[in-house]
Amino acid sequence: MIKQLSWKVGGQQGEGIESTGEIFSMALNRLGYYLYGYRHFSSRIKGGHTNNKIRVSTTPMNAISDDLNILVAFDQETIDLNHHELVDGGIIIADSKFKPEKPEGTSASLYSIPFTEIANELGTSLMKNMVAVGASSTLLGVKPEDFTSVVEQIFSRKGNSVVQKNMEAIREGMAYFKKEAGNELVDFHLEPVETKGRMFMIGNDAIALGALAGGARFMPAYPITPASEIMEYLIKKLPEYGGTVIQTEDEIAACTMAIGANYAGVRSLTASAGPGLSLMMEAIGLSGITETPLVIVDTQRGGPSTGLPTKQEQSDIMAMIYGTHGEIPKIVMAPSTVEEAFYDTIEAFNLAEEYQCPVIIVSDLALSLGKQTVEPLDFEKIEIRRGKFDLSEELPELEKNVYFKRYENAEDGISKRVIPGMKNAIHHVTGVEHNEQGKPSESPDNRNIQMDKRLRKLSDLTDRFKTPVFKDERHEDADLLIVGFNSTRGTIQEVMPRLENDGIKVNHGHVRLLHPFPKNELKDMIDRAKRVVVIENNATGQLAQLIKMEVGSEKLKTLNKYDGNPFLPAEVYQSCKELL
Amino acid sequence: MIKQLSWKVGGQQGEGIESTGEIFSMALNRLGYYLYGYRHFSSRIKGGHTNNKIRVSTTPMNAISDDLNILVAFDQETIDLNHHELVDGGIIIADSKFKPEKPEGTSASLYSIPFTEIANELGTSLMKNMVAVGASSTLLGVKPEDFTSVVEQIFSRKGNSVVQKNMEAIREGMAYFKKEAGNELVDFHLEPVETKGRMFMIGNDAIALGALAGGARFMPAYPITPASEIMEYLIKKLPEYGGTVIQTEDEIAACTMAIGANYAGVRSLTASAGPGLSLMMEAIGLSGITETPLVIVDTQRGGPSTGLPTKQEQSDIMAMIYGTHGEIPKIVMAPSTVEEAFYDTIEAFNLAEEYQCPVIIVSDLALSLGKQTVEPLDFEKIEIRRGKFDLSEELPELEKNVYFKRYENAEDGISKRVIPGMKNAIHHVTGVEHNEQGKPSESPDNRNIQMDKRLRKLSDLTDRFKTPVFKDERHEDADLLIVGFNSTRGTIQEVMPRLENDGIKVNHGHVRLLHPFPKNELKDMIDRAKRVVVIENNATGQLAQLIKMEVGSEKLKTLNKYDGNPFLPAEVYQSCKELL
Amino acid sequence: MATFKDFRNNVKPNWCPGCGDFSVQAAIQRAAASAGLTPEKMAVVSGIGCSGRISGYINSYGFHGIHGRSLPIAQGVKMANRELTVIASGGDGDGFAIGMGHTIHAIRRNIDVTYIVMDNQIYGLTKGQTSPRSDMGFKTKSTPGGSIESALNVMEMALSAGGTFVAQSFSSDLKELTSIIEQGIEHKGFSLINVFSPCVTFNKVNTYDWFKENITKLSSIEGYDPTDRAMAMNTLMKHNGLVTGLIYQNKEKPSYEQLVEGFKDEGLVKQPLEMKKDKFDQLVSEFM
Amino acid sequence: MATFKDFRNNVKPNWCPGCGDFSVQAAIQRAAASAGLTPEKMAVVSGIGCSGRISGYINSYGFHGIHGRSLPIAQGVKMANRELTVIASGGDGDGFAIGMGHTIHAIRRNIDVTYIVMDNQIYGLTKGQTSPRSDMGFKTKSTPGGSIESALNVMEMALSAGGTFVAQSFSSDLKELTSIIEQGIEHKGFSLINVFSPCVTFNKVNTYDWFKENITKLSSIEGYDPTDRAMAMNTLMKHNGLVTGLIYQNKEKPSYEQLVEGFKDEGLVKQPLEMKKDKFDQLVSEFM
Ligand SMILES: Cc1ncc(C[n+]2csc(CCOP(=O)(O)OP(=O)(O)O)c2C)c(N)n1
Ligand SMILES: Cc1ncc(C[n+]2csc(CCOP(=O)(O)OP(=O)(O)O)c2C)c(N)n1
Ligand code: SF4
Ligand code: SF4
Ligand SMILES: [Mg+2]
Ligand SMILES: [Mg+2]
Repeated sequence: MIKQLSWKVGGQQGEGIESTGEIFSMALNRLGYYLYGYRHFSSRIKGGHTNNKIRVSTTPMNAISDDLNILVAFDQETIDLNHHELVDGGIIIADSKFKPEKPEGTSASLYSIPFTEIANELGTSLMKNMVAVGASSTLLGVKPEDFTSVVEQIFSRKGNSVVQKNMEAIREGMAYFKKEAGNELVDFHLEPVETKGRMFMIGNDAIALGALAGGARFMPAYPITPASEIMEYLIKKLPEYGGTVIQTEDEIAACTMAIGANYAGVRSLTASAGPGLSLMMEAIGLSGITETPLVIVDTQRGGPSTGLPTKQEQSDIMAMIYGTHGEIPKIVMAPSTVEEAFYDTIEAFNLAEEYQCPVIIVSDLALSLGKQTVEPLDFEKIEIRRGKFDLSEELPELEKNVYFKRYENAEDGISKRVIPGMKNAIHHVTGVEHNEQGKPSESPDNRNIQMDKRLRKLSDLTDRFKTPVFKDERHEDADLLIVGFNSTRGTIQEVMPRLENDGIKVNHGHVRLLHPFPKNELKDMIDRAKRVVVIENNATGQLAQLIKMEVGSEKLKTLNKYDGNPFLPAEVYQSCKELL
Repeated sequence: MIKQLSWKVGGQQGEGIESTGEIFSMALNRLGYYLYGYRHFSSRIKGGHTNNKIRVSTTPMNAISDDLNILVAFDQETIDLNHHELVDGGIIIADSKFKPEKPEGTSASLYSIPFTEIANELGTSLMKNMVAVGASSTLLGVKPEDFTSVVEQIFSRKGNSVVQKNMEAIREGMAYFKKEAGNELVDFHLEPVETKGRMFMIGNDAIALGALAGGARFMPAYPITPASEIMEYLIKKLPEYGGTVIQTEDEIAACTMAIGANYAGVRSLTASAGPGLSLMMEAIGLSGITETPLVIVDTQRGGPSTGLPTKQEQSDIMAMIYGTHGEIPKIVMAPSTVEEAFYDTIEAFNLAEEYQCPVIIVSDLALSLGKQTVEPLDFEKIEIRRGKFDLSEELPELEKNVYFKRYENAEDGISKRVIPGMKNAIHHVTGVEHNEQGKPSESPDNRNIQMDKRLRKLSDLTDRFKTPVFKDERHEDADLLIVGFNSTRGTIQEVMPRLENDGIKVNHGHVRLLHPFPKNELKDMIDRAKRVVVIENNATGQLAQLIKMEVGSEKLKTLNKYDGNPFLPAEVYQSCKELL
Repeated sequence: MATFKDFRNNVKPNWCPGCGDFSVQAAIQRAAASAGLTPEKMAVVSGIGCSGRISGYINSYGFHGIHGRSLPIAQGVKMANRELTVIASGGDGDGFAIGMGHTIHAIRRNIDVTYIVMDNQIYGLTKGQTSPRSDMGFKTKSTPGGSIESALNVMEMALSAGGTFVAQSFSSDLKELTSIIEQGIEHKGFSLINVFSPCVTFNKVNTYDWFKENITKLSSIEGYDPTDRAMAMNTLMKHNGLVTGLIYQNKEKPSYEQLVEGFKDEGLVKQPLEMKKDKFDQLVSEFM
Repeated sequence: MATFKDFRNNVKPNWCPGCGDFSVQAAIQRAAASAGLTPEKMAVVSGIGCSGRISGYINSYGFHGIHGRSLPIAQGVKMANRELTVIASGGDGDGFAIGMGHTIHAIRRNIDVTYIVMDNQIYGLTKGQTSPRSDMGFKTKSTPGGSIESALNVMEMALSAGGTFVAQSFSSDLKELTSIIEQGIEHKGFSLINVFSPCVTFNKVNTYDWFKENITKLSSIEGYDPTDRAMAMNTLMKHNGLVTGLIYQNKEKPSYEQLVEGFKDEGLVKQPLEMKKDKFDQLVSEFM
């Protein structure tokens, strides 16, 4: 019996590879295992190799695995492209239809199973995926019944007979495989775990759910990979709350429409990836100077320009922090797990309203689309804070022709927020420099006052922000401090025990607030480490540059990967060893 | 006799204040004096106070003056708003029409002259400006004849009688003032200088002329303050060269159209200010990844958002350097005088073609609209270099179905450039990651190759770039190093002798290449200074942040001004003293 | 009941004397009063340009946004609170150059916003460049040899884009203009009102007199029926767009708000933010 | 003379089997050959979308730009070198959502570019969201309850925007499509060709069969005169835009290039970059 293994299914895009992985992992999730799923896909709809790699474990983990135990192949390309990942004694289970061949030099065993044939016999070749699920999961010691609830959930709207057919396909796959392989493969059986209701979701699901739970009721957005799931989820759920999603004509409309709705008092967000974010730059400045709350999600992907739209990258940090002309207060948060993505999204709306400024939630493709096991989300932790905004309040009557001081020069830089429709609160809002009432003003004194007011707003944020840096500090003084952000957290966590095993004292700091930068927290960690390595999925080391600017350290080393794939734990381990 | 003085004319916008200053200064320019003119104006068309301050000197200088000798006023507001700048013994010359009053506490003398009345007598009140020019310039010892060529140039197309009338107005203004003031004011007479053909132009003129001389033939652009003069100049001049300006529907169209034209082999630029630049961010990334030359001018103004559109600011640095998603090679240059603006613009086109990447010329409002005396531009210095681009070349025939390797992995990262229309050079260009032939590719290896190729292109730029930092190093070791960029150069230069006078050893480094950053040059200067002050017209100290990131110095101090006005020499002097 | 004076504030417009925009401001104030609005239930969202300053000159909530984006902002406001009367406004450059895409899509989307374009056929604030509404041959700073693009037929375009309220008016005709704006406010759905609003400083061709000579009032065309789309289109083609009055109105087509699933009559802004525990548990269970 | 095979390269399109875009590709290749072009004198500029990949599938110069911006890029190419035949292409989202402003302005500007929209009434590459060409009620990932916006009448819009060549065709009708594209290429000025190009994966409503049933060919309408703008408009209104063929062409109106002052027949790209000393001295003296 084993505690974890890695399983991958591959074939051509459009062939149902995604759902094969889906069903396999949903069943295991319901059995109580911890899962991590990562999809490899291309920027095309049908055709082209795609695969879904799923790691199963009896204990929590949040990273893609270095190697592979089981490879399920629907074509030879899948075998050729992926066999090198297989461990010694790994297994390839392939559709006999394409006459699979074992590549030279692999020690894995190949089982050729008639996925398509069995499926055809059951009525439709579509079910070959279920046969494959059955065949490969029997290896793990999973039983047909373990799939019942999943299959029912997915196929029940197509009728009971479809459900039964699919279950049959799983059973037949299992039976066939058992016959082929005999009992020699019990080594792959997973240790049983306690069944527990854990969630299994992608980061985008968590962001969308967080938005809903956080009171967002309106989302104008424009489709883009890997952000679209957020709008696609919310359009299904918002109507129940009186809200909606509008698919706008472009991202500029999306962002300015969100500004309009937030201005009028409704929590509103938009989401996009690099190209869309670049288009929103002017609007972000408008949110900043008009002090209108705004939440934007940037799901980073391979850049620049259209770049590698379906690949992992973390190269938008600088653009998110610096990419609007002029100077505004802005918050840039970076959740590092799916769970955090949920809570951080709720918090983003709170901060946007409290500080009356744009808040960008930066994610990356691996976090947005990678599927992770998540401990049940805690309803009690959902908190809604709206800062100096009170819709209900009775305001004192204004003098004739005097506007409400929407931009009153408050000590903390944050003025009382009122919205259209309220009595005694009429004021003007403009992207031009303005006075306390919002009237345009070119007076140098007023300019200084308003600019200072805006820029001082965030002075307490790094202190107030809960866990601006996730810290895993196992040592007072470390040989090595590893710093990262977003989806690399699970990978770094996985590498730490390996390094510790080699006698290296490692600490880990994962930056969760990118701007304003938590320099003190990080400085303290850096000061107590002999070496520091900043790990990023980009080419120029943007987080490292930020640290240099904000903290200024001579001991920084960088580890960068920008070929479109996430770091493997083994790569990080190797590089850390070399750096030391 | 004096060596320099400062003159200002003020009134309501739309009243001809600008042209009053224009005529006054053109005449003095032709007499051989050095001039610096700065306009104060608002974001409205008619009405609102405006003024034009002109400094006249017998020796070169490039900064606004701290104080004022002569104030010409067309309304009481002008007196009230500006009298505090007047030196002891300064002079106010005002239109008697509005019954000017001397504010309390000013020691200046007030001369009330019937500008409007005299003009009306001559036929039209429009000529009141000429009367004022005459009245005030007589103080300087200038003669009516000194205006002849200017008046002729401006009014000749309206006929000789208009020319004569205007000359008459000047003469009458002079005569009236002499009568009023008698000879008591000869102290304002300027020392005569040698007459020499120097130019008098704004930075935008120099940029436009540089573009023309640098071979730019196409400019798609969208109007915006303070950039529009560039397109307005070029639309007049380009047709003679077969080129043109297209006023596009927005800045996104402008930038992508310029990319299209550059791709097809024509040197093409666009120009805008912050809001437009923010909109171009996505297109800039396209230029970067497709390795298409592109020249963009950003004339910085007060931000964020619409901000202070007619005011001075230098707050777009970070956005220009970092503001596109993903990572591309990019050059950001910052000329610091009108003369440099000319040569740098030519060089921008050379670099854009040599490095096949976007080049941003950052200017600021004071440089773009401030009018300076410029030594005659040197035709011999105009050089055109097109890098690895050769339109004429006979290329070897391509194999059937093989594209030209437009993105060949050259050692220096720069591939041979060919354009549509050429034989044997067919290839594909895309904003998606691509192989050497330009075909989309998601291969990790190819990605690394192409990304590395692009990012290594600029590795020699800081060395090749002529004067990446303008250095005025008067001392091996300095008490103070002053660092700035763009229009503050003249101001800093003016402050240096004042500080030296106080026994402070000052060096000056003016950054002319903002990205890639000339860290070595600056580091060396910083190392040899006890203190460093970075002077910027922005609130967050962007250049200072850049220096911290790139050079990393603990001794940096910052001097920021962001009220919309340029630094006065006295302010800089004062602050430097305080810092020491 | 509020009178038009209640929609005045104490800000002195910084438009040039004689600018057409003064009348547009007055007409909005009158129309708002006559439609029975109160200042605090109205929001004026504007773009950037001379015209864009209008949001600051009316006593109501005002949002002066960025160039070309008044419509998405206005639509966002309306979606957040459909109890507000939302007016969007700006110049011809704002709405038909940089904002063109939004204009077409706002028309198509049909959210209940009244959009008033102050069309002076020039860029005023940037001191006189050509606009998409400038005529061929028009000389400006950016077209010193005369424009070589033809003026957009914006009313035809609005009709083709599916406009449910398409109208045009003229700054000099305060009565018609006020009435059109009032009808626009009352229209359920998107209304586009293009107003010939002369720029006395930079447009020396399309002056008040020029319009007086060239405009045909639809009210003077016998049998004109603004509910007949084909007639509207043909009339526009015949008069080269130079007509004023209500060109077309479709009262049948429901507005976007009326069609949105689950959208409440009470402003979204008044819906509770908090989620019930059972709802949350349900949502969470969907991921198990 | 080049044949259509010369416009083929060895790249296998990554479109789904059955996608309408294959025919568009073939039609462009045939039209180019039949118009007597050579691959090196042609440039295909495309947007982002499934359709946008087309620039990589034709043996000619190809520029695959960013989403919605194929037209400004294409116009830039043409202004730089009018000796090239420039084709712009992309999806309905590309051209009528994010690129809408550019489309209208390219039509108005009338630079000699042939613009081919592969209109599948859906967003293909992002896996099935609504597009501005989707019909009311159409269910997609972003409109699970059915779209509540009506489809844009793009041909009407193109006419109103002053289009000088407005045409529509259908992927199944390779002959008509090829001929229309060829005419578009030969037209002096901007041509807009909207092609019904079904997405077999995400659009299960507007299928090949659906179009076959619903399309009227203009060639079947007796007396249809594509030089009569009013007739064109009325026919479009009558058929709700579902016609194919050459809808309208104005051969009289000169193209932008023909109107630009000083613009040479030889590509701008071939004009010398260097300035003569006397010219320079003249320019310099203007600032003295
Ligand atoms: C993104 C952006 N580009 C350019 C500008 C500069 N700008 C301000 S107003 C304006 C156009 C003015 O014309 P119009 O919209 O017709 O308004 P008008 O002044 O004529 O009322 C422009 C181009 C800007 N503010 N923002
Ligand atoms: C600025 C930007 N926003 C969004 C996207 C994502 N995106 C890629 S293609 C596309 C639309 C595809 O639809 P369409 O243009 O109709 O082309 P099709 O795939 O249907 O041929 C979108 C939204 C992008 N690439 N760039
Ligand atoms: S410039 Fe023209 S549009 Fe602007 S305020 Fe003056 S008259 Fe009105
Ligand atoms: S998804 Fe649709 S548009 Fe895209 S290639 Fe497939 S069929 Fe064609
Ligand atoms: Mg205008
Ligand atoms: Mg489409």
